[in-house]
Amino acid sequence: MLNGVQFGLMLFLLAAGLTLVFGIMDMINLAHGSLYMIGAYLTATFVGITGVFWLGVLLAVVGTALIGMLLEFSILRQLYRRDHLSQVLATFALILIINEVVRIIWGSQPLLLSAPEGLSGPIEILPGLNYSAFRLTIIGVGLVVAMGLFLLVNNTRVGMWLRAGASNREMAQAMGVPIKPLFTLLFGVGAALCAIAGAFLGPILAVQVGMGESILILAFVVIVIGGIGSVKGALVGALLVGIVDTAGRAFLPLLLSQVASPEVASNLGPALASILIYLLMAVVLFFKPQGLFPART
Amino acid sequence: MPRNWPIPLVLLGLLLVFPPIASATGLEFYTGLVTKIMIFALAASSLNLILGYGGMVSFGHAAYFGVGAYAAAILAREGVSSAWVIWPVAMVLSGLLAFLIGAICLRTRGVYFIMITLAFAQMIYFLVVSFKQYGGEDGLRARRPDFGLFELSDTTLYYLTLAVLTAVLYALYRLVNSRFGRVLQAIRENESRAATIGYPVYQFQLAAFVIAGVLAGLAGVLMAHYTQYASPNLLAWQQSGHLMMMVILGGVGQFWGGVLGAATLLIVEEILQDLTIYWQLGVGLILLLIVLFAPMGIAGLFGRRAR
Amino acid sequence: MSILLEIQGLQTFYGPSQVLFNVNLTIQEGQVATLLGRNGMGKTTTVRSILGLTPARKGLISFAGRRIEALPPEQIAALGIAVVPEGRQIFPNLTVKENLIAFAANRNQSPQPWTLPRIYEIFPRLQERQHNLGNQLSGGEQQMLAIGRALMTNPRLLILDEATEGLAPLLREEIWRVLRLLKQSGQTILVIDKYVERLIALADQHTILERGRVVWQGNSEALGAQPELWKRYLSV
Amino acid sequence: MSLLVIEHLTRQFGGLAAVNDCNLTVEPGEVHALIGPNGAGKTTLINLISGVLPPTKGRIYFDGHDITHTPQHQRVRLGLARTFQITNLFKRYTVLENLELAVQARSGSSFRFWSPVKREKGLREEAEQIAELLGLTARNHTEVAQLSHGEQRQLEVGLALACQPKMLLLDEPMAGMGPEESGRMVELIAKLGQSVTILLVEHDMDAVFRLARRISVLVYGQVIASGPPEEIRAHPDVHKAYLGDDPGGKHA
Amino acid sequence: MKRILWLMVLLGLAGFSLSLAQPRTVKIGFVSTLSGGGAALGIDARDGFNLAVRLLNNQLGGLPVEVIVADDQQNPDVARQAVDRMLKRERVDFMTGIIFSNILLAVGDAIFEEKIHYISLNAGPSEYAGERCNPYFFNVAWQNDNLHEAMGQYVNTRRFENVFILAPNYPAGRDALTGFKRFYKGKIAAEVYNRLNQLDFSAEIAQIRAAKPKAVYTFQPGAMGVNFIKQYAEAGLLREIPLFLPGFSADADVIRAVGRPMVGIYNSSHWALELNNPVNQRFVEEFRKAYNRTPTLYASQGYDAALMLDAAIRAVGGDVSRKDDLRKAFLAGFNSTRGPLKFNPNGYPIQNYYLRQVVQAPNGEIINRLAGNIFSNHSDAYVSQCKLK
Ligand SMILES: Nc1ncnc2c1ncn2[C@@H]1O[C@H](COP(=O)(O)OP(=O)(O)OP(=O)(O)O)[C@@H](O)[C@H]1O
Ligand SMILES: Nc1ncnc2c1ncn2[C@@H]1O[C@H](COP(=O)(O)OP(=O)(O)OP(=O)(O)O)[C@@H](O)[C@H]1O
Ligand SMILES: CC(C)C[C@H](N)C(=O)O
Ligand SMILES: [Mg+2]
Ligand SMILES: [Mg+2]
Repeated sequence: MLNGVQFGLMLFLLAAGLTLVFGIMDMINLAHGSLYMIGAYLTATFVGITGVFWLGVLLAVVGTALIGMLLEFSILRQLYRRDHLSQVLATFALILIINEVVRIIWGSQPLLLSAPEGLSGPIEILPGLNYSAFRLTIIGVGLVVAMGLFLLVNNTRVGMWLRAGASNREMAQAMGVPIKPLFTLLFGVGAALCAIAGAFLGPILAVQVGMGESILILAFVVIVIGGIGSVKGALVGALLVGIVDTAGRAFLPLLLSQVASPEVASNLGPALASILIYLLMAVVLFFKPQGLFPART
Repeated sequence: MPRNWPIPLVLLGLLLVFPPIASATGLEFYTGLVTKIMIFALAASSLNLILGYGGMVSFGHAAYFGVGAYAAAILAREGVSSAWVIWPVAMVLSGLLAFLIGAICLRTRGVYFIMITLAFAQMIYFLVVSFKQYGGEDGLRARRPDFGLFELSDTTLYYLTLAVLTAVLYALYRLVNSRFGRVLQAIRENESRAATIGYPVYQFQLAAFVIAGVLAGLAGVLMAHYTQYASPNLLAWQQSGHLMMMVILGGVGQFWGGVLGAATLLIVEEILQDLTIYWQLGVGLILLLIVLFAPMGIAGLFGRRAR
Repeated sequence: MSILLEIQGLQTFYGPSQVLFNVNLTIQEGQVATLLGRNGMGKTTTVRSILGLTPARKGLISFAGRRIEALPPEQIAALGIAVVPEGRQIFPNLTVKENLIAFAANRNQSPQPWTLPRIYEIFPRLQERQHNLGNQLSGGEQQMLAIGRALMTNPRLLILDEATEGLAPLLREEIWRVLRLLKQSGQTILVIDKYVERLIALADQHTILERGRVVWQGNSEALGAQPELWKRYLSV
Repeated sequence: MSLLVIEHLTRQFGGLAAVNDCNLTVEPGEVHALIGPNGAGKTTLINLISGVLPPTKGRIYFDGHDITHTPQHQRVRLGLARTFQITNLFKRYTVLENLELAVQARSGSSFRFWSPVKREKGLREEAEQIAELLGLTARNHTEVAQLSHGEQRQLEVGLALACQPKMLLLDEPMAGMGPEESGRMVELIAKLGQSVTILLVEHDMDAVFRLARRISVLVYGQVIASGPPEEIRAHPDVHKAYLGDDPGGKHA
Repeated sequence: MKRILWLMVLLGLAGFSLSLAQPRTVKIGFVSTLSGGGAALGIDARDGFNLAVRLLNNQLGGLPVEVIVADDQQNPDVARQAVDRMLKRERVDFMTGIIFSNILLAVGDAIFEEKIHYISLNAGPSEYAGERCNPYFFNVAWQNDNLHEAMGQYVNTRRFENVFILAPNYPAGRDALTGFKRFYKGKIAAEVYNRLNQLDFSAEIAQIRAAKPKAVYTFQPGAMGVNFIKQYAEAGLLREIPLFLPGFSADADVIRAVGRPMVGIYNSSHWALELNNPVNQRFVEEFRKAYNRTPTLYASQGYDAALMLDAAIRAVGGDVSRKDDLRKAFLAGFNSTRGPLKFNPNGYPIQNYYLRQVVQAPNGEIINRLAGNIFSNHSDAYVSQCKLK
């Protein structure tokens, strides 16, 4: 359960960036996963150099945000006016490019990144129940970021400007909103969120080329379930997906083994568990074709 | 045929004489490559029908492709060796699947449509993976079937694929210029208006979706014959993405978009793979340049206006 | 009275096609000016050039003593120009209230700035719908919102491009009343509208455009006295 | 027998009843104007009648059929066509192509996959006739996106006409038009009104009083008055809710 | 359209020049996992193989050798394409390199059909050991079950009751648990299969916690193993429930990544650093020198694969077209890092299996130490079903 929450919140960090860029800037950015990867690699590198986990994370977040802004500034900016399909193709091309560049710089072997010393052990959260301290930290970070983002987008004027600019760029400018730097900044925030996710998932998963793609699909599932452009939707969607996925993997095989042989259970179990989140999405979309919290577009 | 009909005909002629020349010069390998390109051209063209002409961005097209391949493999495994059974069954199955999935997915629009088609494709993917008796994650060997008339060697498969591709392209050409095709495109252009002048939008879209599914299934069967193997990768989302890339690269809603995209992408990949292990970097750069400087895909470079 | 907006020799193109030819226009602080002309004569284009949305290819535009023809739209807006655009263009993904407060400012340093309550006072309907998204409004409600949104920036120059389109008669009257009030309070306004009689009653000076050229300029008295102008250029 | 009958029709948007227990009948052959303040529910009502939105409650009868739950395209088949308040055309198609599409929808099945549609002479000819009727012949081969606003509004009506409807639903056809084009549109509607039943939503009172044989006034989703123009002009509630002291006014 | 014609001409030229390759070299197709979570394995095997070739003066059996390396990305489809290219375009004489059984199973038939000998340096699926054994298939390392059989035997003798067993759901994972259960006779708390290439084991760890076993046995190749052990340790379970591993998940690569928590863990292997024979001593020494790291069992297997090819090609006097004689030569065995190695008719080796323990050496380095012998001259369980002689 807690694992589901933890996984969900990490997904949220990714999904939030994606939903911002997608829902607000109306830009399908498949390279989002690549920023996540860059974040993880930078974290691994900076932690290696400085030897201090938190400092490494901080540097990586800043670095990724800068890289993200650079990308926006140099390439993506030209794609806002284009249709979604061109954006898909262009950002897919970016995935390929970034993957190879990362491979050239860091090699194709996974990098190692360990949880900081103080958090690498278990702590007792309830009498008799141990839980990894690092994962608990992740939950905390995820929640804080979620709150912050929600407030930023929904309750600040900057958030309103962003949404206005997304729906009608020209009119927003005519109302005095400096769209270009604002979008660059927003893209940087999205990239920073990716980096946070990468930094904290790095020690749990592996830092490797291609780590972005599989999780990108999940992030898309999350924002679609939640409703594109809605931070609240991304949070709820991420938690749902995280919990359903983890619970499915933990309990479905057990459940199945009650009714079927372990062989069958072990064959069907993981497949069913993987199907579960897609089923969840299909069901949600069947009843709410705009996602749970139809975004404001 | 379109204005520039001589080019496809010349190409067809070249393709007809390619295998003997290739084997004379010791390049049989490329006969296989061209077969593969034609198979993907078929699959991409089927996707182009719904994505380009119908405006339905299906991110699950590999499902029909894969189901076609698996149908062929499983039938072969179960002892059905006649292509005259395998082909129709595979096509009907993928069509049926397209019907069921389309019927549900067409309730949604835009990105939600993209994602729900992906969801169904993923479900099918995981289902296939869970069928251990048919290879599960490791895929399933698919012996080539019996055509009765001729033996299916690499060369005959090449000609068979060429024939199928030519026939399908001709049929598609008729289709997009027929009443049906025109309505399909009008729906893409303005769905709500199409409905208000009296077109049952849903039925048109579903029909196109099923046709595309059947054709993708056919491509899948050919793929199974080609590699003699059905792998779950054929149904993976990456495969759907690959098909989409081909269509976008070639030209969305351009008649030759699917063919051009498949050929370009596969050939570029092939060449770059030979040159460097970082070949994806090259592919990425080329794709990026094309998007930035050829907004209507490669077909768009030939000057025919997209609708 | 000082000059607030001055346009000289304005030439504007959409791609290769020239739409404005040498347009000149001067608006004094506190004046109400109009742009008149048939459909497609270049009224909206003039506005777009002022706002920097379709920048001038030639000519100069100065606002409150500053050259603005080369500035990006957001900087021009920040100097204190607000528009009620043709076709409303409210933000569909912001609520009514957000549409109003997102850009609120007092660019005019007005002692009695427009505030949310004041907007709701003239358009009670907006208050009823304040938590609805922009695209859930009826056509006329969107029009009210567009007007409210522009007023909330308390601009030094307010531009209304067909602001009464799609409004019910009663409401149309309300708009004219508000414009009169604004004028009394010293607001500078540039109006485009098809109700010429109303405009004559309201405005100080008029400019008639014909195929992108200024064909007549003068005050209300002159325009009122020359109905043949109406017929020739406005086909009334 | 009335052509269109609306009984207790309600459409709820969240807490708001945009159309609220509304009753309305339109007789065959009449030009019936629907007026009312902004946000009264006029567009919503048109959406309900044409099937763009499903109603929350109530029934709609057209030409003797209960069409409350009939899908949109079948309503067109029954002879009910509409235009949009906000222009809604096949933007990248030419004028003729737009019209041909509408003609094709009516003339036989479009589930024909093989024969080239370009060779169907009938479609083209009928489309040309409609363009002529609209006075758009000169623009036949122009892409719609390049038409002026007024021309687009005319094509809006043309597409509805091509459906050969028994009844036309027109939602603010004059909106955004200059006086010249408005005048032409009024004439077109007057001409059409001789053969087709029309439900007209419009804020331009000049046009309404010139065209309408009957007027219904919608306020807060309900018809508060319905009758011939003189009666409506004199109706005190209508004045209060809608007309104010609009002189019908001259405009430029 | 013109562009395509142009490209085809180019392709044709490229192919033509390739077909002019000179004779008298042996071409080895080396398809392996060189990127992704399994990369460490493939890279070690490749480095081992290359090391041997280099020490043999870039010759195998006296013939100059060309090794063509391709990355399968641990993806059957990519592997199929790479193999296709090796067979049809490069026309290699032998193939080797594949790490993962599912990859091997996807391409095996295509290779055998071309009558090309495949020398497996790692993947040892049961599928090719029994009825479907193939004259063109040899495995220089082990049959997949073997190391797990050894660990099953060991856990059995330690009398652990109620063991939780876990492996990825793919051929080698299933072989692993089958092998373990073949010799472990006690109670199984639960038998769970996770996804291949899964990296987050929180669900499985929760299951383990819930099942309260006395010990855990798991096989997780590559990065999966690293992650499992780290997460198992982070969850605090390493101190509560002992973990047993096959050598695959406890060799130098994993130790480097996980570090101190590994100390004390028992694992099984057919090879060990300190095996006392000249071939092994040279291998370990040269490998450390060349690559500046401790070799793993994968590296030893790669090294052995090259030695095996060398011996067989020498035995047929360099005429690699004598397929039957080649087979006889392979079966005859060769002198490996594990001493003289013999093969069963199914192509799998007969050898010893050892117990190892991860310890901290006096110099602070964490390494695997030989801790005993579990099986001697052990064969696989399927050989009797193989009809080959
Ligand atoms: N985006 C555009 N691209 C090309 N031409 C344009 C564009 N927008 C307007 N035009 C052309 O510029 C000319 C002037 O248009 P403009 O919108 O300024 O007219 P207007 O006076 O505001 O008319 P209306 O009263 O209809 O709003 C017209 O001929 C129109 O066709
Ligand atoms: N999708 C929606 N969601 C919520 N409220 C809506 C929606 N569509 C319309 N409304 C509300 O329903 C009411 C009626 O709207 P409608 O568009 O029918 O008005 P109308 O009579 O056509 O007005 P106008 O003359 O301004 O065009 C309005 O108050 C509007 O805000
Ligand atoms: C040991 C593992 C890395 C590989 C396993 N033996 C397989 O065949 O797939
Ligand atoms: Mg205008
Ligand atoms: Mg309306």
